[in-house]
Amino acid sequence: MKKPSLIRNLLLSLLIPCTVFLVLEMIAFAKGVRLFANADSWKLFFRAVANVTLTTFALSINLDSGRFDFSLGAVSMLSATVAGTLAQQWSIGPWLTLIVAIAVAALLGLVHGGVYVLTRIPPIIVSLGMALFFEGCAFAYTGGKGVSLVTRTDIIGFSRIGNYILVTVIAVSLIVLLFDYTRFGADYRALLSGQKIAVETGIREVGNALGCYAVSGALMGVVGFISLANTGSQQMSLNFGSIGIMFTAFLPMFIGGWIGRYINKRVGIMLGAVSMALISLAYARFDTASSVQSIISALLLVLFLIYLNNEYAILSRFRKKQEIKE
Amino acid sequence: MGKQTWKERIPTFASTLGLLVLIAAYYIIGAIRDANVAYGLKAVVNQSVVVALVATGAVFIYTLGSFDISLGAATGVSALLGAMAYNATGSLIVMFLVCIGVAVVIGFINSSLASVFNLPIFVTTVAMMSVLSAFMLILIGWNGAGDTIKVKARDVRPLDNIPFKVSMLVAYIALCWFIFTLLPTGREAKFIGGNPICAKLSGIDEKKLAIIASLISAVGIGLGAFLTIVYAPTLNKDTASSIGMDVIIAIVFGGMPVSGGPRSRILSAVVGAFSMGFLSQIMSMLNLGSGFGQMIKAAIFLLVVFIALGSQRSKLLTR
Amino acid sequence: MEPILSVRGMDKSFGATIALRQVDIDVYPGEIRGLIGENGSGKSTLTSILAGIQKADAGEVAFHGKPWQPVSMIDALEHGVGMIVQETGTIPGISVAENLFLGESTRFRNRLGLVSRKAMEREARKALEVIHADHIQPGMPTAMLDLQERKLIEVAKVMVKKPEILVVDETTTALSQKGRELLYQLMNSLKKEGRAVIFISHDLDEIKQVCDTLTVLRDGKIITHFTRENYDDDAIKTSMIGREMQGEYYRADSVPSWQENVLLKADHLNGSGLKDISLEIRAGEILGIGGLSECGMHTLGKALFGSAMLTDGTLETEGKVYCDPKHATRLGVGYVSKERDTESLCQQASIRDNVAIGGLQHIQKKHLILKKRETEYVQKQVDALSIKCRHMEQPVSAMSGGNKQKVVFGKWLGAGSRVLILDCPTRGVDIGVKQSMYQLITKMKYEGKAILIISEEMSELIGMCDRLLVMKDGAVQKEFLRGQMNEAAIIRYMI
Amino acid sequence: MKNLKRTLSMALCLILMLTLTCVPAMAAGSVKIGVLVSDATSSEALAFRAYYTEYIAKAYDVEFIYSDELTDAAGEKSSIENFIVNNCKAVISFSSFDRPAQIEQCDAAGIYYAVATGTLTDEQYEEYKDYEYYVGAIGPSMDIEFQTGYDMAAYYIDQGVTRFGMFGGGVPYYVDMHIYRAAGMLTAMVEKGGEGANYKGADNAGAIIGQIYADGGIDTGKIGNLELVAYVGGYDFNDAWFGKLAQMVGTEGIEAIITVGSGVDVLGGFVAGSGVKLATVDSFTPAMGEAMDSGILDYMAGKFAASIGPIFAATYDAIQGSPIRDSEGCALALGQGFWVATDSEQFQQYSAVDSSNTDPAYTREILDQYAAPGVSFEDFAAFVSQYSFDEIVTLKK
Repeated sequence: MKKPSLIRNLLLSLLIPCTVFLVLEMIAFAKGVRLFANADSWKLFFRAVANVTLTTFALSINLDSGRFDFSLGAVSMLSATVAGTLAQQWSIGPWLTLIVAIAVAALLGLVHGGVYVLTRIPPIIVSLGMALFFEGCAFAYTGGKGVSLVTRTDIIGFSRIGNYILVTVIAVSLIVLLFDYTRFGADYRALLSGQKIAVETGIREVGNALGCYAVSGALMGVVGFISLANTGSQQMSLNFGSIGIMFTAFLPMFIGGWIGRYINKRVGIMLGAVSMALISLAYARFDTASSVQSIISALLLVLFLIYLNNEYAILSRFRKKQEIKE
Repeated sequence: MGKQTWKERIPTFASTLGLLVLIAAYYIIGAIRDANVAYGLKAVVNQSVVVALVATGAVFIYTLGSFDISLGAATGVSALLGAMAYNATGSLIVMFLVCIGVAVVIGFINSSLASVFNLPIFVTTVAMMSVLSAFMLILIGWNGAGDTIKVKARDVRPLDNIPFKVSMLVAYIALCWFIFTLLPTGREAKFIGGNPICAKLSGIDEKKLAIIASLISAVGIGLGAFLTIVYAPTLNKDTASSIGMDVIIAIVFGGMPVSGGPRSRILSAVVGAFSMGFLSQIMSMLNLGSGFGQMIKAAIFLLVVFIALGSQRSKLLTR
Repeated sequence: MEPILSVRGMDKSFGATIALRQVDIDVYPGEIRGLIGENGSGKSTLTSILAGIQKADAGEVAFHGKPWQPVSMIDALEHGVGMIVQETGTIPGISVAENLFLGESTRFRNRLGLVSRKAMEREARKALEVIHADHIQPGMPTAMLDLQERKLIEVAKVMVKKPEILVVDETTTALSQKGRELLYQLMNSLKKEGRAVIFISHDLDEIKQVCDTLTVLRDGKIITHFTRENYDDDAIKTSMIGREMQGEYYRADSVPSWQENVLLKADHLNGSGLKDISLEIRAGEILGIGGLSECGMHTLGKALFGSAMLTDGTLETEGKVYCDPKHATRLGVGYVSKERDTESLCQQASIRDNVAIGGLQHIQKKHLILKKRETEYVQKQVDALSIKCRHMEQPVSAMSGGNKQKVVFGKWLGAGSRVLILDCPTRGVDIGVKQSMYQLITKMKYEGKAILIISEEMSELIGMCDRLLVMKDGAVQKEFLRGQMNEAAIIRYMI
Repeated sequence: MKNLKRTLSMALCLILMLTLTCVPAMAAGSVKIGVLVSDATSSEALAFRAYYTEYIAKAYDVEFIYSDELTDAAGEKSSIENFIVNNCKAVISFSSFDRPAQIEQCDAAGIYYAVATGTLTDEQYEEYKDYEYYVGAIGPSMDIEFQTGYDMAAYYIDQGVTRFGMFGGGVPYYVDMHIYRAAGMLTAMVEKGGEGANYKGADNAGAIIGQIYADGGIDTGKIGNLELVAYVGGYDFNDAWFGKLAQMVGTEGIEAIITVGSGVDVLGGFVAGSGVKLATVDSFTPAMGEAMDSGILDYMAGKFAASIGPIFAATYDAIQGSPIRDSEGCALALGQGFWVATDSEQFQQYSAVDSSNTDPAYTREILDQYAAPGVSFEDFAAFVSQYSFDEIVTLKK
């Protein structure tokens, strides 16, 4: 077997984000708008990269193992709520608040995982129940008020490009390390495609699943904190109002999976998130109405999936055409 | 040859038992709280009938092992277009047909997209959901009468009664039950849900069934949309939006595995929808406040599923 | 001589089913011990307890005189008992090296506490060299390897630990002749080093050839032992099934026979690894397809049912063309897959559902499926095939392999299939049931059905077929007629 | 083990049910009033809720049963059904998807119905004013909403601000209240924008309102010598939307951002430290106070929490058998406006009166004069009309 060259892999990995960028730049040029006009654009871009990357990690960690998680949004909301309230009460700074958010979210993930492991209810159902439960908790905890930290300039000051990059880089590196270079990761990947064999060999599935939920939770804690610091407030939602965030992670997850053939999968997810962030930026720069946004995003998702699921057929047809030409 | 023992049948009845427990709790709490329990029964029917209709149809989709999250938005779009059709023509029959027709078209797009392009149906419906929700907003904009699309209340009021709704529900359930148990469709659907490869190798046409299932469920959506207008003739961008999640919960509550397959039952949907109806009556009588109320609702939901799961626990974690 | 391992009074049950009762067994250094018995007799249960996959309910196990209580497979392997399992024991989504050291990644921690892939792959290369399988790249994703190579990984994984006792559970069915020889070689080297092997197989010839002693299990109990000197086919079979075998095992006659009319005709099938295959099966004919497991014969089975991706070729039955399983079924073609559990049955569904699904159009009366008619229909198959069950609502997942296969047969027979494509129909089926299946197949032949048997068991093909096609690399190499078939000649065309 | 699990879960289920039945049993007995809410989380909604459940409920021995956060007319109808099941004597509504349906449903069930925010349209009022169980409406009419927006914009134009940003909240969802506030803002800009100023050709209130309804949004651009430089609407809460908000704050030369509501919640983080002035319609909560102290919030129009006291009094009267009707026997239709705070001191003053759960703006002593049999319509109307801060302070004395 010939080993594909590194350069080819790199080029293919960058294909999607670069194409997205070029297309958007062209539209921007046609519209007479600049995509990256000022510091705010950059900030939006990097915040979206951080948010989407982390959310997609959080989703895919469990989804890859066949565990649907509707509770991601609720975890992010509840952890931000608790962390924000404590930040107010204890007057702690942004980094400490971030750590509190991560800790709370990881704990929530553990609770979620614990319920799943103890009851053995199918994960998708557990996650529905937990989403409702966490939403209820957040509401009850603040009496529905949510958190308002708009006057806490230190916490709002966290919203800086440098911090976003830092958070993204740390998260990507930690996740790569955890899933590709530790026992936990090795066990995780073994359980992923060979659950029965792995368990029989002596890999502890329960511990691994709990770990996954905790990590997924922790990531959502960061996402929650980023949004809290961004607006200075955390609004409450009930009756599955929080699940929307999960849907934003599908497209980057699939893109990440595709890029993952050529480069580390987690880096692929980050590149998928970069593509999504560019699209978000474009929506903001072009002042796209939200209903148009949702239609475009949905179409992109469906089109990419059509390509992904019919790649073989599409490519072979393409090749045939080329052969005929030649 | 022997018969099934009682023990083996427990999982089949657990959810029905859950419904009975909830009804009992409803009467007990109602008595303590001095509530108008008789009126409450009417309220339960009024509030559960739409979910029951949509969920009953959705059982076909869930049986196949698919997962449709766009049901609520589909109901919403059908209702909006139905209402607009009524306002244009003044005919309830046109409204009824438009509701069903729109749902059928949406169902057809959904299922053919998924089966022609081999897409994972869940993600397809996620995309469909956002398109449909956006479309609702666009429809309201086109309609151009503020934030709502209205049908004159007195025009639909004659239909807003329990006998009409219940007979519609019963008729639809009977139809679904007929297709599910007396025609090959149901058997084949269960088989696909249980083992798609084996189903294919047993000569079952998966794509055809996916389309049939979404068409049957589209009829449920259409009826649900029609009754939504009848119940509350002022529609807005969030009309029926909660139905998507309610349907999932109802089906699970009714004791059907979300993964579908051989243990699927048509009646799960009604049992689940009415369980939810009684649960929400209980919650409202307890007046616990939104946060605590929702927490307890979630706990009861998980508890019922846990008990209904019976002995189906294995060494490996469920996926 | 001190035994390496001795088991006393072992019990194990799964719910109401008793898998092992009061089993006593000793394994001595330098022996290759065959374990034989019908499906569900407890062979795999016994060995899986020894290898740490599950725990016994009662009884004592001593390993070199010390209590033996492994918590997992890896723990057992670490302490001297390694097992190569019957099913696939490798995980497709991870690399070869990761499979070799599954659950032991901590061994390769570097100074930073991270798992070093390089170190792991280096070790993996060494392990593969031990079993002379160094053509396998340790860094490769396992999913890219074929079945045989994957099995070799399992062998390497166990062998690198130099186990005191090696358990081989029906591994050889997945291996080619070359692979088998390699495995026998390894087993013999263990034997020479004073270690022991427990060898499980359904293939009586193989087990007699390989093992020094044979232990027969039946219904979870040890029935008897044989030593090489007193091996006797009939005695072994009798002790396995607990009664004397009645009637013929394979077909009695030795002349090819068939009727005039062609029931299945395939023309120039190409694609999915098949190379221009044409064949015809006539009514009342049993056509065999033999070859190594990767020769394309299993694909051919699928292709003849219309479920393989072909670039070329036509299929017809009784003059009617079909191209997919749906049409095939409708025209009376049935297909029994090699992968019974994943492709032939819906595990959670009941016997009733699994049998009835094939014949819904027969059960229908005025388009309706009535429970009474369905019950009658299923009951007929249950009786005809003597499927063992308490009632037809029982899920098939809890049934034994042979019984499951009967359910699959019931599905197609009930549906009135005239052409049956049977891919390894007796795979993992014990001798008693096997015999009744052979009798059934023979009966179907005389009823005028066209039968295709794809099999990796030479004796089965020779014993049953009117005509045998030998395949290699996706193409038919040679045709043999009944009466002319001889094992050596056939093998020559296979490799 | 398995049996244990099952018994355990059964037992758990039972215990849960029992506790559920016992806890609230103690609260039964008092008069129950159902409250419909379409917003359960905004600070205004929470302040209202606190006033009812923590002050009024104790003072008058009534129990308020709140609906879930409603999103459509079907939800309103279901909630009223639930109130009827609970034997509520009246419904106070903060939800306006389908007011006529609510009135008719309550009237048919024989329970009193009152509107606590907004008012009916004129046609609606004509139709329902005679309904026996329709108590009436007290709250800002659309005119008052319009005026609130107008005043906000005018305040800045008078200060010499020329470049505005606007946050439209529910405008893209056609929320009437928000459209009227936004229209008020634009009208102020048109009127004060000098010669020939217009918004997309519209130069009067009616035309502007029509234009917004037609567009489902608001366009940026010059309005005479003033300019609307940026506009964001909706509540998407996604990256693009937050991006648009940040972009608006960062728009070159922007001086003030006027919002139809939730300004601090959605924009506070971006405005902090930017020097852009932020004006909003919200309520007098501590969080808003801090925002005002720190200079993030510059102008706030708000309903005080106790502003829903009079509608309670009227409803309570009706339940007691003596509804307040005007001289022609019609239901109430009274307007009530906002308090406006433009500096921290003023805000604190308002907030001190407003946020107390023991001594709110309308205390029991004040309400008792009106929540009693035989109150005349004129007295009551006069009482409601004295809603300004100074008037209430006088009243309290």
